[in-house]
Amino acid sequence: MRHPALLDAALARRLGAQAGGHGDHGHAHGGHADHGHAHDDAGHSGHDEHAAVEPGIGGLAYPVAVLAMLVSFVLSLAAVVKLGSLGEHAVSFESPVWHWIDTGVFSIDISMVIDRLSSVMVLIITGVGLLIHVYSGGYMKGDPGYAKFFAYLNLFVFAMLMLVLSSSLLGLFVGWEGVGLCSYLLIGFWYEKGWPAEAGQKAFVMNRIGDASFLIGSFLLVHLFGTLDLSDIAGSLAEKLAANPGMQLELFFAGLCLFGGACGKSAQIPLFTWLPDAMAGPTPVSALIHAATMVTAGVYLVVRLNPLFAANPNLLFLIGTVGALTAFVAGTTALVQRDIKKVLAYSTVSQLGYMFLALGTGAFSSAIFHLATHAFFKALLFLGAGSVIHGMHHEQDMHKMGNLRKYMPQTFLTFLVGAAALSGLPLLSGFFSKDEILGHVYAQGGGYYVLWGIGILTAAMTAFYTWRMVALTFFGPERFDKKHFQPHESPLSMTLPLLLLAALAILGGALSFPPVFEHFVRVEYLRDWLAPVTDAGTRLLEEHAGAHELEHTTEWILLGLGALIALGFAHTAFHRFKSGIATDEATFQRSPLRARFLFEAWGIDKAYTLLVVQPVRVLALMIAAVVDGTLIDGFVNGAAQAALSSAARVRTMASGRIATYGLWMGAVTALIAILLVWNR
Amino acid sequence: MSPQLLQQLFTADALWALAPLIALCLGAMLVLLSDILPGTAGLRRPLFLLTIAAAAYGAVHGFGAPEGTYMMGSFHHSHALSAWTVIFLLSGLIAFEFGQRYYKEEARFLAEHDVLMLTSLAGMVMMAGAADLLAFFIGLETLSVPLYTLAGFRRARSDSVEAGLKYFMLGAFAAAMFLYGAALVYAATGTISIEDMSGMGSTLTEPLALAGFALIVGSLFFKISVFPFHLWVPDVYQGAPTPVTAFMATGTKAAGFAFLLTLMGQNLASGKPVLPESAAWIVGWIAVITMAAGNLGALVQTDLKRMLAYSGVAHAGTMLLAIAAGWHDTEPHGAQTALLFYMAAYVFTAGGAFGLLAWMESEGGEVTIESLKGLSARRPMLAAAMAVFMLSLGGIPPLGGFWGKYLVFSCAVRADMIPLAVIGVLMSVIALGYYLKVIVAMYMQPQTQSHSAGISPRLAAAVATGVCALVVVALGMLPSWVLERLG
Amino acid sequence: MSVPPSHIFLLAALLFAIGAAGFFLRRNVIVVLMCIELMLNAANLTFLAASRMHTLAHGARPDLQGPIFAIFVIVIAAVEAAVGLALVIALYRNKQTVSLDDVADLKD
Amino acid sequence: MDSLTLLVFLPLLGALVVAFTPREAVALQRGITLATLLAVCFIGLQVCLDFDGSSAAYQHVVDIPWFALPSGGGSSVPVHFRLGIDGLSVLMIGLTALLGPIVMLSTWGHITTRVKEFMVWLLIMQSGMLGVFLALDLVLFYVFWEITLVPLYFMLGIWGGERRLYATIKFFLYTLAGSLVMMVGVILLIYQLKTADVAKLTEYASSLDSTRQTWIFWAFALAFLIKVPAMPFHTWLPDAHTEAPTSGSVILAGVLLKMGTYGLLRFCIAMFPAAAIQAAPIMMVLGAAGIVYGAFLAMAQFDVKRLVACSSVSHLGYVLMGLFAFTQAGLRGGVLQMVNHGLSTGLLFLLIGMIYERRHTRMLDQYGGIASVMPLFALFFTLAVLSSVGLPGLNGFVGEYLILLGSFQSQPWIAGVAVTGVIFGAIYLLMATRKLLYGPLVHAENKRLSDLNLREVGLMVPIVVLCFWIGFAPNTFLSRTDASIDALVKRMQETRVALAAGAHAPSTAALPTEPDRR
Amino acid sequence: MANLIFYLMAALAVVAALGVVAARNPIMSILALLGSFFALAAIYLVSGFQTLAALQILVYAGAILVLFLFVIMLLNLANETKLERIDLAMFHGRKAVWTFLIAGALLGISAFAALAIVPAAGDAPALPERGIDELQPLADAMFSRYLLPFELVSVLLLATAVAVLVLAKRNRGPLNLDQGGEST
Repeated sequence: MRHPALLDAALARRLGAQAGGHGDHGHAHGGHADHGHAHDDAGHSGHDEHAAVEPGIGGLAYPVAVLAMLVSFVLSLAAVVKLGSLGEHAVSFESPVWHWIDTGVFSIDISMVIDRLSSVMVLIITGVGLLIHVYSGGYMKGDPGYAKFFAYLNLFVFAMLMLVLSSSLLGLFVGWEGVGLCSYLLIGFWYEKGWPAEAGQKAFVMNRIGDASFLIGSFLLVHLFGTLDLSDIAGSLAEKLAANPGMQLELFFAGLCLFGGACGKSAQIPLFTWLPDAMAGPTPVSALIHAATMVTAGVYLVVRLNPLFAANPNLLFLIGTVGALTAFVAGTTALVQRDIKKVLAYSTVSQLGYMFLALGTGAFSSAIFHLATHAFFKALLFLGAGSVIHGMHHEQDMHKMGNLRKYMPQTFLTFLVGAAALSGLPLLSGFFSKDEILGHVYAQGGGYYVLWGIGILTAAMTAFYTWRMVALTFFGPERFDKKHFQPHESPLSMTLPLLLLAALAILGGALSFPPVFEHFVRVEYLRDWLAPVTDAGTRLLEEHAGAHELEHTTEWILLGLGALIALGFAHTAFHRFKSGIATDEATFQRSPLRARFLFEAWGIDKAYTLLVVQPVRVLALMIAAVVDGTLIDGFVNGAAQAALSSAARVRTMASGRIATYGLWMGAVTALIAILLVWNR
Repeated sequence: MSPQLLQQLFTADALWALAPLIALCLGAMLVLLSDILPGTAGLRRPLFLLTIAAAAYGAVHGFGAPEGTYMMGSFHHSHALSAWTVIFLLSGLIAFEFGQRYYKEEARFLAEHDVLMLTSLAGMVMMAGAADLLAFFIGLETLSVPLYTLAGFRRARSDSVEAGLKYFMLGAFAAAMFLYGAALVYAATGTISIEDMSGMGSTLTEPLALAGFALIVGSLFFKISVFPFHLWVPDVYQGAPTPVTAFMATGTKAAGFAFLLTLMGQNLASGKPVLPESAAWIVGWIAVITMAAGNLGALVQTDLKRMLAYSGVAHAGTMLLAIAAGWHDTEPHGAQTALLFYMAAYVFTAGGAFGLLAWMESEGGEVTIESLKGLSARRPMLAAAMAVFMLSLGGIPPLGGFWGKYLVFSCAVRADMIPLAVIGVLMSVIALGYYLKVIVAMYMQPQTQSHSAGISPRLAAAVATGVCALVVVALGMLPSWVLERLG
Repeated sequence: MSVPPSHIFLLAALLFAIGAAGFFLRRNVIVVLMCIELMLNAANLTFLAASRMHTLAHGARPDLQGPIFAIFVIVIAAVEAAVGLALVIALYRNKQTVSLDDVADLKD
Repeated sequence: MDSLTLLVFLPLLGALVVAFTPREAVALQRGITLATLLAVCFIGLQVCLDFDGSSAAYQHVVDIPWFALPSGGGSSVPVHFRLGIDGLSVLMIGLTALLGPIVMLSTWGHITTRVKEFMVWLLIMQSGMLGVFLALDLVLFYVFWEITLVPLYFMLGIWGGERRLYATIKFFLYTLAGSLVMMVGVILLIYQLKTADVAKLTEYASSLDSTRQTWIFWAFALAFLIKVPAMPFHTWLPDAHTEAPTSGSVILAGVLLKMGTYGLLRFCIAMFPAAAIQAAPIMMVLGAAGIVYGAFLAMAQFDVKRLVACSSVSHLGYVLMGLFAFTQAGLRGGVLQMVNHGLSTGLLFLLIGMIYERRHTRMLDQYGGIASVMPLFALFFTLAVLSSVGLPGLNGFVGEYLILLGSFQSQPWIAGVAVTGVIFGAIYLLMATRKLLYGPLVHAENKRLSDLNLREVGLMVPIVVLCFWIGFAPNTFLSRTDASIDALVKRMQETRVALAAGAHAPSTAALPTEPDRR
Repeated sequence: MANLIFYLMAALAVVAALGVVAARNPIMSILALLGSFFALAAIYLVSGFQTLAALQILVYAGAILVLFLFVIMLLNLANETKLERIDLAMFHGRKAVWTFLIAGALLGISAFAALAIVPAAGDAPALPERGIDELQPLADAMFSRYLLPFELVSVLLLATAVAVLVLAKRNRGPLNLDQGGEST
């Protein structure tokens, strides 16, 4: 692999295999079987065996699921309205309590609590969820697992709601694992192809690593607080800490362990590698689970237990660092992806990194703000990408697209909105949420300046890869094979959600404008709304480090810088790529190693395979063969062998000769006599 | 002999105490007469059974008779003796029943066979009841001489004769050892009465006495076949006619143990062991080594009879552990109770197993593991009985053998010989290794040989098998049957 | 006779050991039987020596246990000889030999 | 006749009846067996429902004198036929009774030869297992304990796979070796305390001197550890499972292994608290090691049945660890996890049996994509796997969580290692699921597989229901163990205090004292 | 004088016993055994056991040894020297070493025990004048204290007769071998 051209050829083959093999094959099982094979070079042909099934009773799945979501959304709205009407002092209300597990010392009770934080989450989950349900009806039409899909999807929403509504950390964990399960099932939804099942397994196991850490965290909390009730923990933490400063260290570990769990679920370094693979699932799943909701559960957890994290500035800095690094690594990776969903996936990881960066500064409400806006525009982008894939007959490689704006205008326009929001073009939702975060980071000073620098760099890259994607997909020459098919616009059931989400992506910034906008209009709905939840943490933080407020001039400068960078890099990218894929090819030609390094997300996944997965596999085989088979079982069988071989030796005594037998008798008799006399 | 002397010797109690012995001796003569007198040959079997029944009646009656020494110190009657006698009689009965229709060319000597068996039984009773060394020695010879002959009973077969000769040569050697030992003990103590010896204290630990006891114990070890006095066992068991083997494996062993218990003071008024205390660990280790040797020996056998012979050695080792514990057992009659139960179960188990072998042999020659394959399909009841015997021999509850094992190891534990007990129980694992081999062959492997000989219906053997199996199960479920009579 | 008892015992022990050695060494069944007789005689000698010793210790009151035992031993010796020789005859009939080397077919 | 005696003897009676049916009357034999087991199941569940969890006393006690054992100094120890239930055994009774008919129903598919014999052994097995859990007399317990060896021996040996003879003898001898050492312990204990009554023994055992306690503790523990099987003594299990017929595997995994953990709880811990406290770190390390080691073993398997067998080693490591944490949570989790393992692993073995009956191979590489042709099978298999990996909402999670929580309270570092089992468990079970159910249908034979039939679904339904029930409302089950476990924990704490007050401090000073907040 | 006889006879008995073991010809063994028995009888006599001495000669020499001789003659073994080819060779080899070790150990322990006897204090009193085993007391004891063994021995003798009959009877026609067994 010395020769650059050779390397490139190999790489291209690989990319092709990946793009094709990992193609999201959408609904077109029977009708486009020939084309499916064209990209299905891994030899998976199983899925073609099934003709599209008759809708039958399965056809009911869609209306039922959507109706359920609709009811759920309406109820959520009602709950939020009720919550809002309760006033400043009653910040939550609760369902009846279910005594789940009696541990003998304390009882783990579960109830559904809605407070200001969960109300935001609930709205996002049911709202975005509803739209995605509607969208899926069109996207999944004709799939043999149609009904199963909606069952899983509804189950997911149930688990996600359980996660955000549960009053107890363990109840939260039920949802936490529940969404993991649904994620596993949905990633592997097209299991006949093989690798989606593998991707699902990878996601589950990676999540489990985080969950193990989560469990330890929960044990520590039980040890410290004697309960798993979230509001009890959050409420009593400050008091307890004041009474017993020595628990700081234990709190640190508890927080660290829970953060470990969050890393798994929210795809942070070092556990982020499952999320790009999770794109094996149907695209609506990617939108709902792997962009808008589930992956933000980690953010939710940290905000939910914000005093625990706020109690320790070092922990916060650690979280911020992890977030920033994740944002940066994933951002660089997204720069060179060819698979449209992969770009979005790495972008999601990167944006999640932003959220953790926000958490790291103690800006809990900013994290939730970005969570919300990200849910809108990333869902929009994924659904848009889904629409593209759908229209392109499950082609995901952007190098084989181009000029699609001509064929799918609605998709194009909404996608454009999403891209603008993601890249932080001024006055769109992403602009506000991202700059709020960067502003907070800058305000912390000290080591945070470094993180801020990384954040700015990432913002630049975000703008770059977003517009590269737009340009490659919707502009430039048509690189697909027009003889075989004609890209087409998606049905209304798919475009309608796109439009609604586009609206949200544009307007989402209104949830919370930067403080400097006070001169014009004071809109800090979200921050105020969340204040009862985040106050405890903020107060703790201020005790340690004092408040950090930015001067207005600085803030203006930062805002301007953000806008400038976004616009600048968006422009550059768009111009470089609107004419075709030459720039990409140049990149890969110029320094294939670096390109490949970026393409493979800094080789982290490979490193895991090499350093963890393979050794574990080898170790398991070694244990089974050497330790178990040879040593332990060898001991057991050896005992049997020893018995047999000593039996063979004993056998020689029985020579059949009377004299020998007599000799033995005489000998032992004499021995007994001697011993008796000796021991007299 | 004056009438006074006769009256003094033969009191009613003494007569009851000696009743089994007398019955057996008389029975032996009557059977012999039936052979000689013309037209009475058909009486042989009823006479034998009657004799056993009469002796058994005497023994059972003996449970109520007062314990004590009779015949001026030759014979000691105890309830344990009655129990031992019952065991001997059962052993003889089982061997006799399985011996029906076993012999072919030797059939004309069947009356002699029965006479020898009854005489041998008389010898056993004498051994168990012996109160002095002389009475024991005579009992021993009365037991042995007929058995030598019975072992060589199929005199046209060289292996039978070899078995008889081997048994005889080594038996005579052991008898010589016993005699020399008895002489040394007598020299040291001035008495041949065991009762008298038991109170002698330090005299019993003089070198002369110790050497004597070593020789006596050596000869007893030969009879009960413990390591390394067991080497004859597989050879002789293999060569001897199988019903005789059953008899040897159960009865002879029981008699040897009965006398060992006497030497351990269990049947003496003083209750004190005659054998020196320092022998405890020696005997204990011999017991454990015996278990090992027996079980290991059995492990590699393919001939079932030889395997059972070695297994018998291992069982002797187990039983010897109770003897070894006798010095320090806090339960005065612990060893006696344990061994009686053990033997009671063993008589039916080993008797039944050997008996089944005899039955199968008469159908198709030698019984090997190979020939057992698929037995459960051919002869389900027979296989089931054999499985019961094997599991009981292995000491699996709820079968009789388990409680025997439990009681014996209880003795060892009470005597604080826990290491020996642990090693001992672990030897059972090896034992199960080969008992299971039999079950595996019968139940889990397909038939590999042709069995053309067909089934020989033998009512006596079938009944005996059934009864043995049932008793083995019953002893396991309701050990109180026996235990309460011993307690 | 004023030989100390221990000397008589010693003699008996010697005879017993020689008999035992013969039992181990010889291969002719009949000779081996004779060796057993030798051992029995050693036992008898011991019985009588012990009897004599105890008689002396009891102040010349005869201790009859020894002689009685000895008589029984002689009877038993005869019995064993008879049975043993009968077995030898049976063996000879089967194998035309009286060598113990040929009596080792039954073995492991 | 009272219900507990009936529980023990009804199956035996059934066995006797079956034994006297003609050999060819297979339907009759199956019918009688099923009826008997259903009756036992009904009685057993009734007994569990009647059980009062707020009392630590033995309930439904049956006490019939049996015989007396000589016990030194001319005294004798009466041995009784004494049965009873308390919080430690109630769940096991329920589980055993429940699994009976299920196992019976599963035999339709794979026991086609020598049906009569199998039914007899199955019934005897049921008797023996119920006896083990019910016996309140040490001797009686031991008798039942060993009896259970025999039926399984035959079930493995006659109806097992190719290497069944090796496996069956290994199983028998290995576990027997442990039992026999325990026998010496039983004898010694009874001799020392002059009683065989478990209640009295539990009361008096602490009066023994500590060396003796320790020895007897280990004599018992060895037998139980082998049966469990704990880590270095486990090698018989994969072999036995692999070769056993489905029903044998289900019994083995479902109930038989629990006899070991139950024994540890009832005898080792409850009788010898001081020795148990000293042994606790070793036991917990064994447990944690078992969790990880079993998982690694499972990862390396190609035979799905063997994989599940190895997973048993891992799962029972949890139980071992939980029991020896001596915390409320740990003990509860341990007791509950015994049931959980019985259900989920039982379910897995049933499923593997069903697919084996169709395809006659258990090699993972012979499958793939089964989910497409056997969706019901896939559903149940996934459920079983999820229950086994401890997904919240299913039974496995509650047990595992309580165990890990309890262990963490007592030995944080050991528990920390054990938590990794959560990861490894997911790895090997999901791997098996993927290789079995997912991917393309590459083997032509698999395309014609028929999905589960009504019988097969029906026999699994009760288990699945219980999985969810325990997952969502474990208190139904935990509450029955309350009083007994409270009493036990109290006893352990008192013992710990006494040990700490003694001359030498126990090595387990790290054990925390739980605040009693109830 | 009596002492001298004892030691002489003791030496004779030992030498004769060695002869039994070492003789090549079984006939020689019998003769050596006879010598040994006579020597022992003499020792019995000087030790005060005249009855036993007489029995020794009568039964042993008169009956048992004759029986041996009879069998040797019957089976025509006297010439079959090949049965034990080299008598001296049997004193070599492993088996011989073990033999000497074990027989030596038996001898050693017995000798040690015998020598450990503490002689009765003072001068030995004289033996009873009419010997220790006077016939009348012997008979009295035999028929009272030892009646049971005595009776049982009779049963044993009967059994022996039967045994010899079973073992030695020729398949066709009676073989008059069996009376030898009962000739006590």
